[in-house]
Amino acid sequence: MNKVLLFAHLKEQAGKGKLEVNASGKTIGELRRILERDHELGNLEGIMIALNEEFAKDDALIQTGDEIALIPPVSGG
Amino acid sequence: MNKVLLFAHLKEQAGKGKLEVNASGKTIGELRRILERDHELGNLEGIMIALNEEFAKDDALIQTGDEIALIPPVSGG
Amino acid sequence: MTCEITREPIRVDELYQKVVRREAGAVTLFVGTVRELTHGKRTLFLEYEAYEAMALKKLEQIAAEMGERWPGVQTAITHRIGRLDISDIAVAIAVSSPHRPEAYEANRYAIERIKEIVPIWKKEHWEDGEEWVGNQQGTKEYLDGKPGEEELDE
Amino acid sequence: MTCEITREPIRVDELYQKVVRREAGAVTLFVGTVRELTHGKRTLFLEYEAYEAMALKKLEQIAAEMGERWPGVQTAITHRIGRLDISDIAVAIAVSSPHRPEAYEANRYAIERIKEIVPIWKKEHWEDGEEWVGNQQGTKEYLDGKPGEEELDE
Repeated sequence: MNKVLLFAHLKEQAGKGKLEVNASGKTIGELRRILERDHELGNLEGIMIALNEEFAKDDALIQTGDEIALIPPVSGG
Repeated sequence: MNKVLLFAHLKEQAGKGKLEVNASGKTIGELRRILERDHELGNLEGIMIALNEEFAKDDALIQTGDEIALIPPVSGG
Repeated sequence: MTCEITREPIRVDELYQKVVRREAGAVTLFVGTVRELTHGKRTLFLEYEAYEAMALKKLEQIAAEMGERWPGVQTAITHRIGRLDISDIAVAIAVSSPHRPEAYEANRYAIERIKEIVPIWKKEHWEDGEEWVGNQQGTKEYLDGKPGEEELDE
Repeated sequence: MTCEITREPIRVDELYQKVVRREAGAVTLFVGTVRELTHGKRTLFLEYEAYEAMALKKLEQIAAEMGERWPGVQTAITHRIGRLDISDIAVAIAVSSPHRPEAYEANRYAIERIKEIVPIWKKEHWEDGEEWVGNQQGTKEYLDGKPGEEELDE
Protein backbone atom coordinates (compact mmCIF):
# COMPACT_ATOMS: atom_id res chain seq x y z
CA MET A 1 0.00 0.00 0.00
CA ASN A 2 0.93 3.63 -0.49
CA LYS A 3 0.02 6.75 1.40
CA VAL A 4 -1.26 9.56 -0.80
CA LEU A 5 -1.10 12.86 1.08
CA LEU A 6 -3.62 15.60 0.32
CA PHE A 7 -3.32 19.32 1.00
CA ALA A 8 -5.24 22.56 0.67
CA HIS A 9 -8.50 22.30 -1.30
CA LEU A 10 -7.91 18.62 -2.14
CA LYS A 11 -7.76 17.78 1.55
CA GLU A 12 -11.00 19.65 2.17
CA GLN A 13 -12.68 18.06 -0.83
CA ALA A 14 -11.72 14.56 0.29
CA GLY A 15 -12.55 15.33 3.91
CA LYS A 16 -9.21 13.82 4.94
CA GLY A 17 -5.50 14.43 4.59
CA LYS A 18 -4.51 11.00 3.42
CA LEU A 19 -5.67 8.20 1.11
CA GLU A 20 -4.45 4.61 1.12
CA VAL A 21 -3.94 3.35 -2.43
CA ASN A 22 -2.18 0.27 -3.74
CA ALA A 23 -0.02 1.89 -6.40
CA SER A 24 2.98 -0.41 -6.26
CA GLY A 25 4.24 -1.19 -9.77
CA LYS A 26 2.22 1.61 -11.34
CA THR A 27 3.52 4.84 -12.78
CA ILE A 28 2.68 8.29 -11.51
CA GLY A 29 0.62 8.83 -14.68
CA GLU A 30 -1.39 5.69 -14.06
CA LEU A 31 -1.95 6.65 -10.43
CA ARG A 32 -3.21 10.05 -11.54
CA ARG A 33 -5.90 8.41 -13.69
CA ILE A 34 -6.87 6.00 -10.89
CA LEU A 35 -7.24 8.87 -8.44
CA GLU A 36 -9.38 10.83 -10.89
CA ARG A 37 -11.61 7.81 -11.52
CA ASP A 38 -12.02 6.30 -8.05
CA HIS A 39 -11.75 9.25 -5.66
CA GLU A 40 -13.70 12.45 -5.19
CA LEU A 41 -10.86 14.70 -6.19
CA GLY A 42 -12.13 16.16 -9.44
CA ASN A 43 -9.87 16.81 -12.39
CA LEU A 44 -6.23 16.57 -11.36
CA GLU A 45 -4.91 18.58 -14.28
CA GLY A 46 -2.49 21.19 -12.97
CA ILE A 47 -1.84 19.14 -9.83
CA MET A 48 1.74 17.92 -9.52
CA ILE A 49 2.58 14.66 -7.83
CA ALA A 50 5.45 14.18 -5.42
CA LEU A 51 7.10 10.82 -4.84
CA ASN A 52 9.01 10.57 -1.57
CA GLU A 53 9.09 14.34 -1.15
CA GLU A 54 10.34 15.06 -4.66
CA PHE A 55 8.41 16.19 -7.75
CA ALA A 56 7.90 13.17 -10.03
CA LYS A 57 7.27 12.90 -13.75
CA ASP A 58 4.38 10.86 -15.15
CA ASP A 59 6.63 7.94 -16.09
CA ALA A 60 8.17 7.51 -12.63
CA LEU A 61 7.51 4.07 -11.16
CA ILE A 62 5.93 3.71 -7.70
CA GLN A 63 7.24 1.09 -5.31
CA THR A 64 5.72 -0.42 -2.16
CA GLY A 65 5.84 2.02 0.73
CA ASP A 66 6.61 5.06 -1.40
CA GLU A 67 5.02 8.21 -0.04
CA ILE A 68 2.97 10.08 -2.60
CA ALA A 69 1.57 13.59 -2.32
CA LEU A 70 -0.72 15.65 -4.53
CA ILE A 71 0.68 19.16 -4.90
CA PRO A 72 -1.82 21.81 -6.03
CA PRO A 73 -0.36 25.07 -7.37
CA VAL A 74 1.64 26.43 -4.46
CA SER A 75 0.93 29.79 -2.88
CA GLY A 76 3.50 30.23 -0.14
CA GLY A 77 5.71 33.24 0.37
CA MET B 1 32.36 86.29 7.80
CA ASN B 2 31.51 82.79 6.74
CA LYS B 3 32.17 79.45 8.35
CA VAL B 4 33.78 76.90 6.03
CA LEU B 5 33.37 73.40 7.45
CA LEU B 6 35.98 70.76 6.75
CA PHE B 7 35.62 66.99 6.91
CA ALA B 8 37.61 63.79 6.49
CA HIS B 9 41.10 64.26 5.06
CA LEU B 10 40.62 68.02 4.60
CA LYS B 11 39.91 68.39 8.30
CA GLU B 12 43.05 66.43 9.18
CA GLN B 13 45.14 68.37 6.68
CA ALA B 14 43.98 71.71 8.07
CA GLY B 15 44.25 70.49 11.64
CA LYS B 16 40.79 71.90 12.34
CA GLY B 17 37.18 71.38 11.36
CA LYS B 18 36.35 74.95 10.49
CA LEU B 19 37.83 77.99 8.75
CA GLU B 20 36.60 81.54 8.98
CA VAL B 21 36.64 83.26 5.60
CA ASN B 22 35.08 86.47 4.43
CA ALA B 23 33.36 85.23 1.28
CA SER B 24 30.35 87.53 1.26
CA GLY B 25 29.65 88.73 -2.28
CA LYS B 26 31.90 86.13 -3.84
CA THR B 27 30.85 83.11 -5.86
CA ILE B 28 31.53 79.51 -4.90
CA GLY B 29 34.06 79.33 -7.75
CA GLU B 30 35.91 82.40 -6.46
CA LEU B 31 35.93 80.98 -2.95
CA ARG B 32 37.36 77.73 -4.27
CA ARG B 33 40.34 79.59 -5.74
CA ILE B 34 40.85 81.63 -2.55
CA LEU B 35 40.88 78.48 -0.45
CA GLU B 36 43.37 76.81 -2.75
CA ARG B 37 45.64 79.86 -2.67
CA ASP B 38 45.49 80.92 0.98
CA HIS B 39 44.90 77.70 2.90
CA GLU B 40 46.77 74.46 3.27
CA LEU B 41 44.12 72.37 1.59
CA GLY B 42 45.88 71.30 -1.58
CA ASN B 43 44.10 71.05 -4.90
CA LEU B 44 40.34 71.18 -4.42
CA GLU B 45 39.49 69.57 -7.75
CA GLY B 46 36.93 66.83 -7.13
CA ILE B 47 35.79 68.50 -3.91
CA MET B 48 32.22 69.71 -4.00
CA ILE B 49 31.11 72.75 -2.07
CA ALA B 50 27.89 72.97 -0.10
CA LEU B 51 26.16 76.25 0.64
CA ASN B 52 23.78 76.14 3.58
CA GLU B 53 23.64 72.31 3.51
CA GLU B 54 22.95 72.06 -0.21
CA PHE B 55 25.34 71.29 -3.08
CA ALA B 56 26.18 74.55 -4.86
CA LYS B 57 27.38 75.28 -8.35
CA ASP B 58 30.43 77.44 -9.04
CA ASP B 59 28.32 80.48 -9.95
CA ALA B 60 26.27 80.49 -6.74
CA LEU B 61 26.66 83.74 -4.78
CA ILE B 62 27.68 83.65 -1.12
CA GLN B 63 26.02 85.99 1.37
CA THR B 64 27.01 87.08 4.85
CA GLY B 65 26.49 84.31 7.36
CA ASP B 66 26.05 81.55 4.80
CA GLU B 67 27.44 78.23 5.99
CA ILE B 68 29.88 76.69 3.55
CA ALA B 69 31.26 73.14 3.62
CA LEU B 70 33.86 71.34 1.54
CA ILE B 71 32.57 67.91 0.54
CA PRO B 72 35.22 65.39 -0.53
CA PRO B 73 34.01 62.34 -2.47
CA VAL B 74 31.59 60.63 -0.09
CA SER B 75 32.08 57.09 1.18
CA GLY B 76 29.13 56.36 3.41
CA GLY B 77 26.90 53.31 3.21
CA MET C 1 19.51 25.58 10.87
CA THR C 2 19.50 27.41 7.57
CA CYS C 3 15.84 26.87 6.66
CA GLU C 4 12.84 26.40 8.85
CA ILE C 5 9.09 25.87 8.80
CA THR C 6 7.59 27.20 12.01
CA ARG C 7 4.26 27.80 13.71
CA GLU C 8 5.71 30.57 15.88
CA PRO C 9 6.02 34.27 15.02
CA ILE C 10 9.08 34.99 12.88
CA ARG C 11 11.60 37.43 14.34
CA VAL C 12 13.47 39.50 11.75
CA ASP C 13 16.49 39.94 13.97
CA GLU C 14 16.87 36.20 14.42
CA LEU C 15 17.13 35.71 10.65
CA TYR C 16 19.65 38.53 10.46
CA GLN C 17 21.81 36.92 13.14
CA LYS C 18 21.86 33.65 11.22
CA VAL C 19 23.71 35.10 8.25
CA VAL C 20 25.83 38.01 9.51
CA ARG C 21 29.57 37.21 9.56
CA ARG C 22 32.99 38.86 9.31
CA GLU C 23 33.30 38.24 5.56
CA ALA C 24 29.95 39.90 4.82
CA GLY C 25 29.59 43.56 3.95
CA ALA C 26 25.94 43.34 2.92
CA VAL C 27 22.87 41.62 4.30
CA THR C 28 19.49 41.80 2.59
CA LEU C 29 16.26 40.71 4.20
CA PHE C 30 12.93 40.12 2.55
CA VAL C 31 9.94 39.98 4.84
CA GLY C 32 6.61 38.90 3.42
CA THR C 33 3.73 40.11 5.57
CA VAL C 34 -0.01 39.56 5.49
CA ARG C 35 -1.45 42.48 3.55
CA GLU C 36 -4.91 43.68 4.41
CA LEU C 37 -6.07 44.52 0.88
CA THR C 38 -5.64 42.39 -2.24
CA HIS C 39 -7.39 43.55 -5.41
CA GLY C 40 -9.45 45.84 -3.17
CA LYS C 41 -10.74 42.96 -1.05
CA ARG C 42 -10.23 43.01 2.71
CA THR C 43 -8.44 39.99 4.13
CA LEU C 44 -9.40 39.03 7.70
CA PHE C 45 -6.64 36.48 8.18
CA LEU C 46 -4.69 33.83 6.29
CA GLU C 47 -4.13 30.18 6.94
CA TYR C 48 -0.94 28.57 5.66
CA GLU C 49 -0.55 24.83 5.26
CA ALA C 50 2.59 22.96 4.23
CA TYR C 51 3.75 19.54 3.19
CA GLU C 52 6.32 20.17 5.86
CA ALA C 53 9.03 17.60 5.17
CA MET C 54 9.09 18.39 1.46
CA ALA C 55 8.77 22.15 1.98
CA LEU C 56 11.83 22.12 4.18
CA LYS C 57 13.75 20.12 1.58
CA LYS C 58 12.75 22.58 -1.12
CA LEU C 59 13.82 25.57 0.97
CA GLU C 60 17.19 23.91 1.50
CA GLN C 61 17.38 23.22 -2.22
CA ILE C 62 16.79 26.91 -2.97
CA ALA C 63 19.52 27.91 -0.52
CA ALA C 64 21.87 25.45 -2.25
CA GLU C 65 20.96 26.80 -5.70
CA MET C 66 21.77 30.30 -4.47
CA GLY C 67 25.18 29.16 -3.23
CA GLU C 68 25.92 27.77 -6.68
CA ARG C 69 24.75 30.81 -8.60
CA TRP C 70 26.28 33.34 -6.23
CA PRO C 71 29.27 31.75 -4.51
CA GLY C 72 29.92 33.49 -1.24
CA VAL C 73 26.32 34.16 -0.28
CA GLN C 74 24.88 32.66 2.87
CA THR C 75 21.13 32.21 3.22
CA ALA C 76 18.50 31.68 5.91
CA ILE C 77 14.81 31.20 5.14
CA THR C 78 11.93 30.75 7.56
CA HIS C 79 8.32 30.23 6.53
CA ARG C 80 5.51 30.32 9.03
CA ILE C 81 2.38 28.17 8.79
CA GLY C 82 -0.93 28.15 10.63
CA ARG C 83 -3.19 31.15 11.15
CA LEU C 84 -1.65 34.54 10.41
CA ASP C 85 -3.23 37.92 11.07
CA ILE C 86 -2.70 41.18 9.18
CA SER C 87 0.97 42.30 9.30
CA ASP C 88 2.16 38.95 10.64
CA ILE C 89 5.29 37.70 8.90
CA ALA C 90 4.66 34.75 6.59
CA VAL C 91 8.17 34.38 5.26
CA ALA C 92 11.57 35.93 5.91
CA ILE C 93 14.67 35.53 3.77
CA ALA C 94 18.12 36.71 4.88
CA VAL C 95 21.11 36.73 2.54
CA SER C 96 24.62 37.87 3.40
CA SER C 97 27.47 38.35 0.97
CA PRO C 98 30.73 40.26 0.70
CA HIS C 99 29.22 42.78 -1.75
CA ARG C 100 25.73 44.10 -2.18
CA PRO C 101 24.68 43.22 -5.75
CA GLU C 102 24.61 39.48 -5.01
CA ALA C 103 22.83 40.07 -1.72
CA TYR C 104 19.95 41.77 -3.55
CA GLU C 105 19.86 39.42 -6.53
CA ALA C 106 20.08 36.20 -4.56
CA ASN C 107 17.41 37.36 -2.15
CA ARG C 108 15.00 38.14 -4.95
CA TYR C 109 15.74 34.79 -6.55
CA ALA C 110 14.82 33.08 -3.28
CA ILE C 111 11.33 34.56 -3.02
CA GLU C 112 10.55 33.90 -6.70
CA ARG C 113 11.67 30.30 -6.28
CA ILE C 114 9.67 29.84 -3.09
CA LYS C 115 6.57 30.87 -4.98
CA GLU C 116 7.32 28.22 -7.61
CA ILE C 117 8.48 25.05 -5.92
CA VAL C 118 7.82 25.02 -2.19
CA PRO C 119 4.70 23.04 -1.22
CA ILE C 120 3.00 25.62 0.95
CA TRP C 121 -0.54 26.87 0.40
CA LYS C 122 -2.46 29.79 1.74
CA LYS C 123 -6.16 30.15 2.34
CA GLU C 124 -7.62 33.64 2.24
CA HIS C 125 -10.35 34.40 4.73
CA TRP C 126 -12.60 37.33 3.88
CA GLU C 127 -15.76 38.58 5.53
CA ASP C 128 -17.86 36.86 2.89
CA GLY C 129 -15.92 33.68 2.27
CA GLU C 130 -12.66 31.81 2.06
CA GLU C 131 -10.54 30.25 -0.66
CA TRP C 132 -7.31 28.34 -1.17
CA VAL C 133 -5.08 30.41 -3.40
CA GLY C 134 -3.11 28.85 -6.22
CA ASN C 135 -0.38 30.59 -8.14
CA GLN C 136 -1.38 31.82 -11.55
CA GLN C 137 0.78 29.58 -13.68
CA GLY C 138 0.91 26.34 -11.77
CA THR C 139 3.74 24.95 -9.68
CA LYS C 140 6.94 24.67 -11.66
CA GLU C 141 9.52 22.08 -11.17
CA TYR C 142 12.50 23.74 -12.84
CA LEU C 143 14.76 20.79 -12.21
CA ASP C 144 17.69 22.86 -13.34
CA GLY C 145 16.35 26.21 -14.47
CA LYS C 146 15.74 29.58 -12.99
CA PRO C 147 12.41 31.30 -12.45
CA GLY C 148 11.10 33.35 -15.34
CA GLU C 149 10.50 37.05 -15.28
CA GLU C 150 6.75 36.69 -15.69
CA GLU C 151 5.99 36.34 -12.01
CA LEU C 152 7.68 39.37 -10.61
CA ASP C 153 4.40 40.98 -9.65
CA GLU C 154 2.62 39.29 -6.75
CA MET D 1 11.60 59.83 12.35
CA THR D 2 12.13 58.38 8.92
CA CYS D 3 15.86 59.01 8.63
CA GLU D 4 18.50 59.17 11.28
CA ILE D 5 22.21 59.68 11.87
CA THR D 6 23.23 57.95 15.07
CA ARG D 7 26.26 57.10 17.17
CA GLU D 8 24.51 54.11 18.73
CA PRO D 9 24.39 50.53 17.39
CA ILE D 10 21.68 50.09 14.76
CA ARG D 11 18.99 47.54 15.52
CA VAL D 12 17.54 45.82 12.45
CA ASP D 13 14.24 45.13 14.12
CA GLU D 14 13.76 48.79 14.96
CA LEU D 15 14.07 49.75 11.28
CA TYR D 16 11.63 47.00 10.37
CA GLN D 17 9.08 48.29 12.88
CA LYS D 18 9.28 51.77 11.38
CA VAL D 19 7.91 50.70 8.00
CA VAL D 20 5.65 47.68 8.57
CA ARG D 21 1.93 48.51 8.15
CA ARG D 22 -1.38 46.94 7.19
CA GLU D 23 -1.12 48.01 3.53
CA ALA D 24 2.30 46.40 3.12
CA GLY D 25 2.84 42.88 1.87
CA ALA D 26 6.59 43.18 1.45
CA VAL D 27 9.39 44.71 3.47
CA THR D 28 12.99 44.72 2.29
CA LEU D 29 15.94 45.57 4.48
CA PHE D 30 19.46 46.33 3.43
CA VAL D 31 22.07 46.16 6.14
CA GLY D 32 25.59 47.36 5.37
CA THR D 33 28.11 45.87 7.78
CA VAL D 34 31.82 46.39 8.32
CA ARG D 35 33.57 43.70 6.28
CA GLU D 36 36.87 42.39 7.52
CA LEU D 37 38.54 41.98 4.12
CA THR D 38 38.58 44.48 1.25
CA HIS D 39 40.79 43.69 -1.73
CA GLY D 40 42.52 41.13 0.49
CA LYS D 41 43.46 43.70 3.12
CA ARG D 42 42.38 43.20 6.73
CA THR D 43 40.36 46.05 8.23
CA LEU D 44 40.76 46.55 11.99
CA PHE D 45 37.94 49.05 12.35
CA LEU D 46 36.28 51.93 10.53
CA GLU D 47 35.60 55.47 11.52
CA TYR D 48 32.63 57.28 9.99
CA GLU D 49 32.27 61.04 9.99
CA ALA D 50 29.31 63.04 8.71
CA TYR D 51 28.27 66.58 7.95
CA GLU D 52 25.35 65.66 10.11
CA ALA D 53 22.76 68.30 9.33
CA MET D 54 23.25 67.97 5.58
CA ALA D 55 23.53 64.18 5.69
CA LEU D 56 20.17 63.96 7.38
CA LYS D 57 18.65 66.31 4.80
CA LYS D 58 20.08 64.17 1.99
CA LEU D 59 18.71 60.96 3.50
CA GLU D 60 15.30 62.58 3.73
CA GLN D 61 15.67 63.73 0.12
CA ILE D 62 16.39 60.15 -0.95
CA ALA D 63 13.33 58.88 0.92
CA ALA D 64 11.25 61.55 -0.84
CA GLU D 65 12.68 60.61 -4.25
CA MET D 66 11.71 57.01 -3.59
CA GLY D 67 8.16 58.00 -2.75
CA GLU D 68 7.94 59.82 -6.08
CA ARG D 69 9.40 57.01 -8.16
CA TRP D 70 7.54 54.23 -6.38
CA PRO D 71 4.33 55.65 -4.94
CA GLY D 72 3.20 53.51 -2.05
CA VAL D 73 6.62 52.69 -0.64
CA GLN D 74 7.55 53.79 2.85
CA THR D 75 11.19 54.18 3.82
CA ALA D 76 13.39 54.35 6.91
CA ILE D 77 17.14 54.88 6.77
CA THR D 78 19.63 55.01 9.62
CA HIS D 79 23.35 55.61 9.22
CA ARG D 80 25.76 55.21 12.09
CA ILE D 81 28.88 57.33 12.58
CA GLY D 82 31.86 57.09 14.91
CA ARG D 83 34.03 54.02 15.41
CA LEU D 84 32.64 50.75 14.01
CA ASP D 85 34.12 47.31 14.48
CA ILE D 86 33.93 44.31 12.15
CA SER D 87 30.29 43.22 11.58
CA ASP D 88 28.89 46.39 13.12
CA ILE D 89 26.05 47.88 11.11
CA ALA D 90 27.00 51.09 9.29
CA VAL D 91 23.72 51.64 7.49
CA ALA D 92 20.27 50.05 7.43
CA ILE D 93 17.51 50.75 4.92
CA ALA D 94 13.96 49.47 5.34
CA VAL D 95 11.35 49.76 2.60
CA SER D 96 7.77 48.56 2.78
CA SER D 97 5.32 48.39 -0.10
CA PRO D 98 2.15 46.56 -1.07
CA HIS D 99 4.05 44.34 -3.56
CA ARG D 100 7.58 43.05 -3.61
CA PRO D 101 9.15 44.35 -6.86
CA GLU D 102 9.07 47.97 -5.67
CA ALA D 103 10.34 46.97 -2.25
CA TYR D 104 13.47 45.48 -3.82
CA GLU D 105 13.99 48.18 -6.44
CA ALA D 106 13.44 51.13 -4.15
CA ASN D 107 15.72 49.65 -1.52
CA ARG D 108 18.53 49.20 -4.00
CA TYR D 109 18.02 52.73 -5.26
CA ALA D 110 18.43 54.02 -1.72
CA ILE D 111 21.84 52.50 -1.12
CA GLU D 112 23.19 53.59 -4.51
CA ARG D 113 21.96 57.10 -3.85
CA ILE D 114 23.46 57.18 -0.35
CA LYS D 115 26.83 56.35 -1.85
CA GLU D 116 26.46 59.29 -4.24
CA ILE D 117 25.03 62.25 -2.38
CA VAL D 118 25.12 61.84 1.39
CA PRO D 119 28.05 63.67 3.04
CA ILE D 120 29.42 60.80 5.11
CA TRP D 121 33.01 59.60 4.96
CA LYS D 122 34.74 56.51 6.22
CA LYS D 123 38.30 56.05 7.31
CA GLU D 124 39.80 52.58 7.02
CA HIS D 125 42.12 51.50 9.80
CA TRP D 126 44.50 48.66 8.94
CA GLU D 127 47.41 47.22 10.89
CA ASP D 128 49.86 49.22 8.81
CA GLY D 129 48.01 52.47 8.28
CA GLU D 130 44.80 54.37 7.83
CA GLU D 131 43.08 56.28 5.05
CA TRP D 132 39.98 58.27 4.29
CA VAL D 133 38.11 56.50 1.51
CA GLY D 134 36.56 58.42 -1.37
CA ASN D 135 34.20 56.96 -3.87
CA GLN D 136 35.70 56.16 -7.23
CA GLN D 137 33.88 58.66 -9.37
CA GLY D 138 33.43 61.65 -7.10
CA THR D 139 30.30 62.76 -5.32
CA LYS D 140 27.45 63.33 -7.70
CA GLU D 141 24.80 65.87 -7.31
CA TYR D 142 22.16 64.47 -9.63
CA LEU D 143 19.81 67.33 -9.04
CA ASP D 144 17.07 65.46 -10.84
CA GLY D 145 18.57 62.23 -12.10
CA LYS D 146 19.01 58.69 -10.92
CA PRO D 147 22.22 56.90 -10.08
CA GLY D 148 23.98 55.23 -12.97
CA GLU D 149 24.59 51.51 -13.27
CA GLU D 150 28.34 51.91 -13.07
CA GLU D 151 28.53 51.83 -9.31
CA LEU D 152 26.67 48.66 -8.54
CA ASP D 153 29.78 46.92 -7.29
CA GLU D 154 31.05 48.21 -3.97
